[in-house]
Amino acid sequence: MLKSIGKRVLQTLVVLFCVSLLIFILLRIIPGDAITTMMGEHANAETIERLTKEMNLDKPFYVQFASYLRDICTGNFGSSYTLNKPVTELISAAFPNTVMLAVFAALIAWVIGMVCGIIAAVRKDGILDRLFMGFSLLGVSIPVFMVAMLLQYLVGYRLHWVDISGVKNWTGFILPAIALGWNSAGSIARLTRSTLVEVLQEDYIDTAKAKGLGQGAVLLLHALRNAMLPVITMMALQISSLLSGAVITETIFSINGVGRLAVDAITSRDIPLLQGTVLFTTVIVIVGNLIADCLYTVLDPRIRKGA
Amino acid sequence: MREEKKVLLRCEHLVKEFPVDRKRAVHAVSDISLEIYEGECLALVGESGCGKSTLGRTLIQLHEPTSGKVFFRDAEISAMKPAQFAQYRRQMQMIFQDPYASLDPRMTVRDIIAEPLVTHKVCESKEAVTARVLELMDAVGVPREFLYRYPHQFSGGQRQRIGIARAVALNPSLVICDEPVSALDVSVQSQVLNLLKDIQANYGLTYLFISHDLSVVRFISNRVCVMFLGKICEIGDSETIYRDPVHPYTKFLMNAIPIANPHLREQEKTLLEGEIPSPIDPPKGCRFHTRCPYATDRCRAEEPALREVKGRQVACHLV
Amino acid sequence: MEEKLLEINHLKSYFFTRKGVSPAVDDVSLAVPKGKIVGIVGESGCGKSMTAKSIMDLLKYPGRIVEGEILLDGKDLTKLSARERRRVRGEDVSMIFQEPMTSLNPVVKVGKQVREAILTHQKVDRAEAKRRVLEVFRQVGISEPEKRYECYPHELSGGLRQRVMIAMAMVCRPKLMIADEPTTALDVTIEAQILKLIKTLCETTGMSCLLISHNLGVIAQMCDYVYVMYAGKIVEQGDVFTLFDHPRHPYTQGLLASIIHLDEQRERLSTIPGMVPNLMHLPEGCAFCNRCGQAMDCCRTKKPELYDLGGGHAFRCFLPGESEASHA
Amino acid sequence: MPKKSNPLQDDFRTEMAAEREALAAQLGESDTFGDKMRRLASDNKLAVFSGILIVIFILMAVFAPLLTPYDFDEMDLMARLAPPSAKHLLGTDELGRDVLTRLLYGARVSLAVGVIPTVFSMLIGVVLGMVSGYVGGMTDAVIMRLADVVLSFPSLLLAMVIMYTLGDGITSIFIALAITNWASVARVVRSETLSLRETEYVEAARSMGVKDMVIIFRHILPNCIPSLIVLFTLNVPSAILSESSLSFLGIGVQLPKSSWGLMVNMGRTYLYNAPWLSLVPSAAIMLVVLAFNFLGDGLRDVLDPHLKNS
Repeated sequence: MLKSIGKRVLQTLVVLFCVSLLIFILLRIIPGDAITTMMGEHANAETIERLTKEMNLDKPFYVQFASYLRDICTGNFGSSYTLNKPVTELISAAFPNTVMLAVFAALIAWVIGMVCGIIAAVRKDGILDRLFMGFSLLGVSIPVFMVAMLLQYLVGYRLHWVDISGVKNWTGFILPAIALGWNSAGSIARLTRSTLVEVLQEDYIDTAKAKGLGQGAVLLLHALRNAMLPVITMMALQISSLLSGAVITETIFSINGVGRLAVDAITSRDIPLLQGTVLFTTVIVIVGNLIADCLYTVLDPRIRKGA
Repeated sequence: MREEKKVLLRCEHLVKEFPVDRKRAVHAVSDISLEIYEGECLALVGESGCGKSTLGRTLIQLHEPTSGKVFFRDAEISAMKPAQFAQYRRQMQMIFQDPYASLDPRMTVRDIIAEPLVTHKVCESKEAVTARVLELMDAVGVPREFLYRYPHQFSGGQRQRIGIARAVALNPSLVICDEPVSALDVSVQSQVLNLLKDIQANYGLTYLFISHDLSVVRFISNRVCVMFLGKICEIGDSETIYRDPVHPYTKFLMNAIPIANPHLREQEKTLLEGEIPSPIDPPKGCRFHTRCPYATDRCRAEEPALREVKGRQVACHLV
Repeated sequence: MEEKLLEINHLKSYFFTRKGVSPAVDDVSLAVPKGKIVGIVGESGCGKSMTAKSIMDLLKYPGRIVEGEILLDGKDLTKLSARERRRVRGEDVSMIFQEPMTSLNPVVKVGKQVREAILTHQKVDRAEAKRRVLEVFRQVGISEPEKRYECYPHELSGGLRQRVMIAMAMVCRPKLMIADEPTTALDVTIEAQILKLIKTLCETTGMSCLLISHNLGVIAQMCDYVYVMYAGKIVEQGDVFTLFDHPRHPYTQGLLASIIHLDEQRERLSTIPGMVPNLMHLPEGCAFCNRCGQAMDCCRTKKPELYDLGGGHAFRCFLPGESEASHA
Repeated sequence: MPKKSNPLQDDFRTEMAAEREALAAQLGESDTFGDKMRRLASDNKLAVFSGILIVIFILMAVFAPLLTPYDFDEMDLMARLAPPSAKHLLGTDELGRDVLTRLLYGARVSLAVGVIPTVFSMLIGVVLGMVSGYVGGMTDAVIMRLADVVLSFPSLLLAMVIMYTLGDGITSIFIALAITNWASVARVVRSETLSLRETEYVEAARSMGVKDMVIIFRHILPNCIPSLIVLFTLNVPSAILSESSLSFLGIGVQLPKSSWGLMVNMGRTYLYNAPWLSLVPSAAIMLVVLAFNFLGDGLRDVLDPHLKNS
């Protein structure tokens, strides 16, 4: 088991390296003169010179990349030139909000999604199945911003149930979390249903029934344990889509999170900030996937013993 | 007849291993030498994991041998480059086990049977190909009107006939039959076996017939080669081996077959104990010693070589 | 006549598919006496597995029992509530399946899977249950039972898995064990071991067994009484000696004739022409008429009834009636 | 050609007669692509309806100028933020432009963005996935790590960065979406290829001496097609969603061009006094995406029941 996990960690490191290389290329090399792009045409000579030095733009490519790698390894993402603060500081201020939002959304989505998926699978072709699956397809199809704005308009503006002027305490996260989790709930419900339906056809389910186990026991002890495996993979993949969605949700609900920092960085052409936020979120996704892989290895004995 | 036997395919010290990881490998075929004579049907018999399928595939170069040589007539095909081997490829064709998986579901019967003809460019025109395909369909008993049907529309037995037509399309010398009837129902099985025998006679084929079923082998083959864990236990004429098996494993194998005669069931059978060892870590000495009730210290230490006993070759210290 | 443990009367289990109704089990009546091994033999799709699944109430949608009764010790299983039926499963009747590879849950230790059967039906604590599991493991010939208890299915060979399945079926001491092609997926030397085990278990515990197989050899070696099924119907039944010595139905005769005997070299095998018919497109008369060498006009238009030859031997054919008519 | 008459063949003929009869009965129920489509049409009305809806959307986008009396940037400053009425069926925006007109023209961009990058990402994905699966070894490892890298990014962020690099504009969107979406296609195609490569009919082809390239095009690619059709129908809506998200954030399509996402973005300022401005284009996006998803689902059920979570 340790061996396969070790191999996976090694692969992850390679991916991490490639990711940082890709970001580096996209943000520093291709745009041509990064400084002018960043500052627009109004930059004065002095600033340009200072920034050129700071970002090693006068050195050859590999030196630039080496110092960039060294910087990100030591957690130094440079400082945002529009906000005049170290990028690390900005991200660590924004990160808790994003985490709060994403965790809330994930909890709502995964619990609702799995429950609906299980009910739909057990009552396959019944009314509840059709209802839930219709809803989940709607969930997958509605753009995040539409849910967000509908909620904002109906619940916030029309009904005044929650305060929408900004996020002051945890209740402020409820609407954004629902908006963000909506999509994920749909896909989790669909996947849970389809894997469970498939697992329920397996021979070992017959064996369990032949033993005299009740429907609940068959479901809990035998079907779900097997059906959960692909769902866990899906959940890991959703860390990435939740962070994508967070960009939009944070913008609409004016939450000071990492996603919004990234949008701000793009609109203000703030390279260090953009690079920092993108790298940071990507690392989170990669680490999340790694954890899910390890979890999978623990849950599936066939992989565990390296058969 | 015995005197004029000509060797069609011959292998020397053939070894095929599939690496599992850096240290271990599946020893599928371990140091096997055998000859296949022209016009005969040699059967490879053994239980799952004994390497019979791998041996068949390695002989016709579908797997690259780990070491050892394979000769077709007198040409060493194991040392050939792909381009050079191409002309020998058409001499060796194969019939597969699963009639549901061995035909491409998106091709019509015509295209399936025509594939070898097209690949080796034997016919000048499309019409010639179709004519030849129809001829082959007649030979295997697939009605002509089903030329443009898809495989999923046929039953297992019919599909296997299509597979047979494809295998003989190029007039090969050697056909490897890999468990061709084991996926079929009893009543269909005998139809296909009869067909295989007819086809062999009509086309003058040599068969290498791979099977786990000793009864099927009894019907179709002239010579039998019993394998256990990548090694030959016993090889010789069917008649000789079936009448009087010598190797303990062959005896147990024949004894284990459930006979369709209820009057014989009260006879106490001696059965083999235990499971088949893993081909990843085969036992030292004679590979059968862990299951063999007669095993001695010599069996555990020294690997027996094939030698002539009672008109057949046997690898056992005890006979 | 011996006391009947299981009696099935006029069972019909149909599949209701989009293309039409498929009569997988069509008016099947059979009986399993106490302590005997009864075999059902037939080719794929003849309804033998469906009969077994009907007894266990394991038919999957769109299949269901249409009519008929399944009496176990005189109690009709089809009339029981789901709860009562569940109690019968595993406790009174248990089942082992064809594919030992897929019949065990891959993510649960085999010991736990067997233990579960005890815990479901009997009020015992886990330690006692485990002790019983180990005892059954020993009984079915699993070496090193403590070690195997902690194994996952993929760590065991096919033969061992089938032993675990048998252990699971045996652990509650059922009155009847249904074995659906228990050795089809196994190698011949392992098959012999498993068959011997089943036979020994039946003899020592007095359990009855319904053995389903396509292999006439297995049937001949194991069973006391045999039913031959073809296209959802029983075409011949009788005790094993009568059936193998004097088969009457052309299908049974054909099957027996196509067997290859190891002690003789044959030039050619006798065959049954054609192929197993599709259940949704059965001929109007006898389902076998298209493949039967002795088919008469009436075979194509009327469905034959079982013709009782006495002594438990019966077959579904017009031939005897016809021959009597011609003699008269 | 050895073909002597064989008495054994005769009893074979009689066998055949019975078999032919049975076969004819069996052949009634074939299951070709056409049959599957017919089954889809008869069983899944929702999928058929979705297909029709998609065609209607496409027609509306193509014939936009014929369907509306207004020009797409024609301003009516007297009727700014007018609610839906007979004159402006879906109201007007902050500059008095007809929302319905802009919706029809925006459909052109949104549908193009749905289809074009998906075609490219599928092409890249199919080629790389197939090579990866068939060749294996180092090539496979490199391609799959590359896919891992792309899939590690939250897709919206990667698209944003690429948009930043390439600059705004519709071509950039095409490129950005093609780059972010190929990896998942490649993974599906690779696993499909891997399993197809192990089938007996591919082995049969190899045993006949068919060349690798021919095997890929004759046996592997055609058998991937059902999955590819499904994958395509499911990837189009996700591309539409991505574009609308980008445009919504203001980094996609730029004024004076219009797409549905951009319309939502522009209308957001007036969410409380003119909600139709952003909700109407949102609903349009939802409808199209939903239609594609229903169709894709229906296709998957009949063509490829084993393809999941793509």
